[in-house]
Amino acid sequence: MAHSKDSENQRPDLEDSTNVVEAHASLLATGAAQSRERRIEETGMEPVSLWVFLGSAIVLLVGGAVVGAGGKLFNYDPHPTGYVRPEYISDADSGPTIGPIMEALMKRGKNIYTKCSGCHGSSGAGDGGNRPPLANSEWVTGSPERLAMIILNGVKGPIVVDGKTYGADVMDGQGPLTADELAGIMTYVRNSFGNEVGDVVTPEQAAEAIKISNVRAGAHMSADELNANHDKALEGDPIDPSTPVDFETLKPVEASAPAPAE
Amino acid sequence: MVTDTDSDTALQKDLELRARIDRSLRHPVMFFFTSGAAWLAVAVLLGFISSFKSHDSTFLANLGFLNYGRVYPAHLTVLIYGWGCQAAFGLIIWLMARLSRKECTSVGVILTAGHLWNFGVSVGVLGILAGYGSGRPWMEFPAAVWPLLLVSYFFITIWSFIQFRCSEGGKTYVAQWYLVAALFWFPWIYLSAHLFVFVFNGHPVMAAGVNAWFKYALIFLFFTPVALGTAYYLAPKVTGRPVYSYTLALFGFWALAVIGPWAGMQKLAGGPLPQFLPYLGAAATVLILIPALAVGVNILLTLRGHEAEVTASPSLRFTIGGIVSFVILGVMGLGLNTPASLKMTQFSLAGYGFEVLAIYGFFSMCAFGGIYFIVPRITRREWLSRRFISWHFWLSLYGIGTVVVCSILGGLFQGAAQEAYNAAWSDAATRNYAYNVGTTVAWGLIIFSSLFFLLHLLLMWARLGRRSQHPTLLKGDHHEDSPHGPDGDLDELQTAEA
Amino acid sequence: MDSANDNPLKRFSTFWVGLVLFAAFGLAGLVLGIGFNKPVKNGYDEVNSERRETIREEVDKTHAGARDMADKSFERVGAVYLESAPVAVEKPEFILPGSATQLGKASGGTGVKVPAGFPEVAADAPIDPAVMAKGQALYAVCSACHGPNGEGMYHINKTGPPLADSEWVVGPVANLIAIQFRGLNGTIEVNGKSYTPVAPMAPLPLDDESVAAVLTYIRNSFGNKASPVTAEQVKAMEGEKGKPMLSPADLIPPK
Amino acid sequence: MTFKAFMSALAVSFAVPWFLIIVVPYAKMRDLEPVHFEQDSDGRDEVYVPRRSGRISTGSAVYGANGCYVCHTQMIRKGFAGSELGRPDWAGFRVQDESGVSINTSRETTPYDFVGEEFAHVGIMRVGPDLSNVAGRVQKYLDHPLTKADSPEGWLYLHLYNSALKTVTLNNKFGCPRQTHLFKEQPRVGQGSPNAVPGLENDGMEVLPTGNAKALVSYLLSLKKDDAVPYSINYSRDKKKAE
Repeated sequence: MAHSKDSENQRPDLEDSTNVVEAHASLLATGAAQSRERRIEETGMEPVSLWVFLGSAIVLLVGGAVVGAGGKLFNYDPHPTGYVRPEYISDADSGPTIGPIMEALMKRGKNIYTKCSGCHGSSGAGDGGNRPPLANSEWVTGSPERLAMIILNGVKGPIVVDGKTYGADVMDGQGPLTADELAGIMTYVRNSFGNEVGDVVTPEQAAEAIKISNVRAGAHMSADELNANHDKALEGDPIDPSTPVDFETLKPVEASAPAPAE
Repeated sequence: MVTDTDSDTALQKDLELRARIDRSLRHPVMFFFTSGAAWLAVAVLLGFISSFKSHDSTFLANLGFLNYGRVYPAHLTVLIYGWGCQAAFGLIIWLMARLSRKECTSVGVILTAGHLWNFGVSVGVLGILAGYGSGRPWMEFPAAVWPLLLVSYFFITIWSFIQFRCSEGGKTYVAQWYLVAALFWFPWIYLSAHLFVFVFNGHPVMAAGVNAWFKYALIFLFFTPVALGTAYYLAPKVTGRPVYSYTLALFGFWALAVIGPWAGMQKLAGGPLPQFLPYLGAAATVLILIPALAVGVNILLTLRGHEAEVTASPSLRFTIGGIVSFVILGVMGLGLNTPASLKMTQFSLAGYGFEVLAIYGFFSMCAFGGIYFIVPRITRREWLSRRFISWHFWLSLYGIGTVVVCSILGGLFQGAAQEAYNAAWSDAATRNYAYNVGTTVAWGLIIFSSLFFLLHLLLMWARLGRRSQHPTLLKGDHHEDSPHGPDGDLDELQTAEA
Repeated sequence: MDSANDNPLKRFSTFWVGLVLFAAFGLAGLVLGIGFNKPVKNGYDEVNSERRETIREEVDKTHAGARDMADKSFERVGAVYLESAPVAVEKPEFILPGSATQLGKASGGTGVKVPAGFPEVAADAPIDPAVMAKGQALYAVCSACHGPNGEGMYHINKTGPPLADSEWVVGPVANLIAIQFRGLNGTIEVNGKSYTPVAPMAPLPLDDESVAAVLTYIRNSFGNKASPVTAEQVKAMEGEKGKPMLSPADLIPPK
Repeated sequence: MTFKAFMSALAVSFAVPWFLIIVVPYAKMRDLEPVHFEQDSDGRDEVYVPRRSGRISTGSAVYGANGCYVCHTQMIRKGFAGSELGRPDWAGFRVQDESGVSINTSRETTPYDFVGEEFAHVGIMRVGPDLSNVAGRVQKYLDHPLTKADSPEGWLYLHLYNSALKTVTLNNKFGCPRQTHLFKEQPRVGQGSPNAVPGLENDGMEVLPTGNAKALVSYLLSLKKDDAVPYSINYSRDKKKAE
């Protein structure tokens, strides 16, 4: 026979003896795992339950529908025929281009607020933990300069909002912001989530606030510092929220201009 | 009529043949399992780092080579080529030798080829981390590595094909169909995909299409058949009952063979290539549920009535985990690949969840089942500690369950947020923060499970397992007074065997 | 082991069957791939090459004019000079008294005449190196047509004949001074070869010392050895100024 | 089932899909017919040659080697398969065409958009924005009054070096991981080297982009895929409505 009974040409195992007979005996003795093994019988011929074929049929249907979505099968032309680009109504260019300044700033603020919704919640209710709500918070509806300082430089240390003290978490400054962006976000938070201040922070006032913040050029604010030197209105003449402005440039447009047909 | 003595001598000859086969196989198979387990630990660690970085970009930020863009590809390639392929080689070699009742005569060649494979994988992974990755998903090894892997694959597995061809007794088992199919599908997929993506200069989008096809072909046409082959071997072997239904097995096998090669190109749906290709791929991935149902029913019905044994035997417990994952994979395939859901999950976390469910949830669990059955036979030692096995099982199950649930749910929500084109993009980007954190925690669990597994395997490799006649069985949780008595050496055993 | 189904021959054949089967689709891909790797049929390179040709033709067309203009530039310069010969003065009263034209008219055109009292200079008179240096500097202008080493540019673009060992240069000084004042045009025989420059030599408006210096320089370099030319000699010949351009026949034949 | 029958059935069940969805489309897409602008529908009669400038092949290799494709995609899907077309500044921009009318140049990715690259980095997960038209977006970020960068390259170097810097997009902490390995820091001598990245000087150190960074930025600035395409592959609604 070509192959010897006991394949000693294999590398010897740790405790292998070179004596053939003994190796043979030990092979049998220690083959416990092998000895308790069972032989595999013939594969059974049980009838296949109907459910398997039913399930497969349903899956086949779904598969067919999916293939259907692929247009003509085996049509190797990469340019699809009969496809027309659907209509996309995007907020950016829908909506009026001239309207009250309140609407213009609210629209800008809404876009920017997506960056604040991570902590203050999409409905301005805070995150229930150590991030304060904006809804009826006196810091938001109170003096605009204080709110501007909070947004531009952030807050550190304990701060009482709507009766509860928050301070475990530090709010980073969200600057730098352009005057339009700051005006937008301040107007938005002061007139949403139930806050009804009703006035508008103009880009000029926002620019003033940015100047004050740059002059201070410090890191996070503290509640007392806010109340001590920033609890006042911003310079710059307030504007009637319903003066029509061009949405793009936020510049007032003389009222007589007929509203462009939408 | 076979007299008593004849059946005794036949049993004796059979036992002797098994022992000889296992002796001849102990070095290559143990090599593949241990080096695979080591690569698995590395892959899971890289997975943990990449997942941690996905939600906190300051974690290990200053290490250039651990940049997220390199850790994620390294994690996946090590999981597939380091662990997946080597575990599959060990299983193929041992199962084919046992099923064709042939000793392995070319251990030396297999070992050298195995070392070459490991060398190729390590050069590849270091290449990726050093920034020489090729930039093709799942083919990120630097371009010179793939021929080396292919050649070493050939010299590892050709001997199993020879054993299959030269086996006597003309009876081929269901497991053998799957193993031979896997043997041939891998080079067909690997060689033709790498030729079309690396060697030929064709259209860049079509190269991306072939790459997407390669990912799903590797899952459905190499890892799936090897895992199903193991399951079809273990279920009848451990319970001593025949496979439930031959026709169902035949139907399941040929369903996989016919449906599998079509799947994959749905990654490019809506893209600039022939429009039918992606939706054909999506349909094929949906139809994978058919072989999944067939196999699931077949295996589970084979084990019906042996619940005590299933919970007690570690290999069966893992195999069942794997088969159930395969059915879940089929259902996920259906769920994620309908045109409506494809719109959301195409470029989202869900794809990663599907792949991890396929590679770890399904293939690896079946591979662990096979390993827990094979290693005591080739090292002639029983597993040292039952707790290691149960820790490994439960941590893997919960870990992978969490990774898959987080990834697929996170992917769906992320996709939905992406489709809302009017909302700000940062809203969609931050949507899956919580799911990333969940995935990180899950990979943390799996790190421990793979460490337990690796440590246990190394002990067995060093021949420090229990020397006893009786298998290490997992204590059945629901009945304390199981016949095996307390932990450790067991007295005479009548019924359950592993 | 050596039963019907498992013998070394079968194992050997299975090995190779396995190899072929393993590489089946790879080889098929390779065979097809060779078909793929031929250059793309009518992709962009063809379109681009057509575009390149059209652009090349346009470029050639626009630049065609410029190119041949460059070749015939000297003929054109010559033609310009010929046309721009001084216009004959219709009415005698236009001539300024004492001007070169009036003098020239008075002394009649054509031939070079050595005026009375033309100062002679000895052949071996000492040459002042400062004059030679000045002459060399001035020669730079002349080198454009007579070549930097006096070898002439005739063989390149049919302009100036050579000055090196030219009998005219070492010949009578009056010729050279007259040429400087009146220019020279037509076929001239130098050292046995005849030259018909495409452009006539233009009269150069230099002062007397400069003309003397440059003539001294050319008479004592490029291998020539002759008497220097003095400013007085040049001054004596100022009658030649304003006369119409000389032709070689008008020159005093050298001995 | 004999061995030969089993193997041939296996081979056939693999060969058919392999041929139909890999070989044939590969061959067909390789010899793609260039499309032509027609005189009647596009107003000019020439071939549509996609033009991309910049270090595309090296940049694409660096893009792949650093795994940018893991979080970024480069595909604007067709309407029925995804809605990137609706997202502002992703598929194209709102520009004033020559007659002063503001048009939207968004369009789907065509097979001609990946010219010059060997492998289209379509991308795996879309954690970051799609990069098909990133060059145009960078130009818009530069117009923002607060950005520190002065050139598109400068903005991209700033973003790659530390996307947490408040260049213009308000940052969140899962931004693009820092690609510091693409830059080298060196002490600032005198008034610093000319190609240091503006806006990154601090306490005597300056940051210079390496060769890979330059190739990558040049590749990213070549990503602008909203040029007008011929009528035959232009799927825009108003064009089709015109008929």
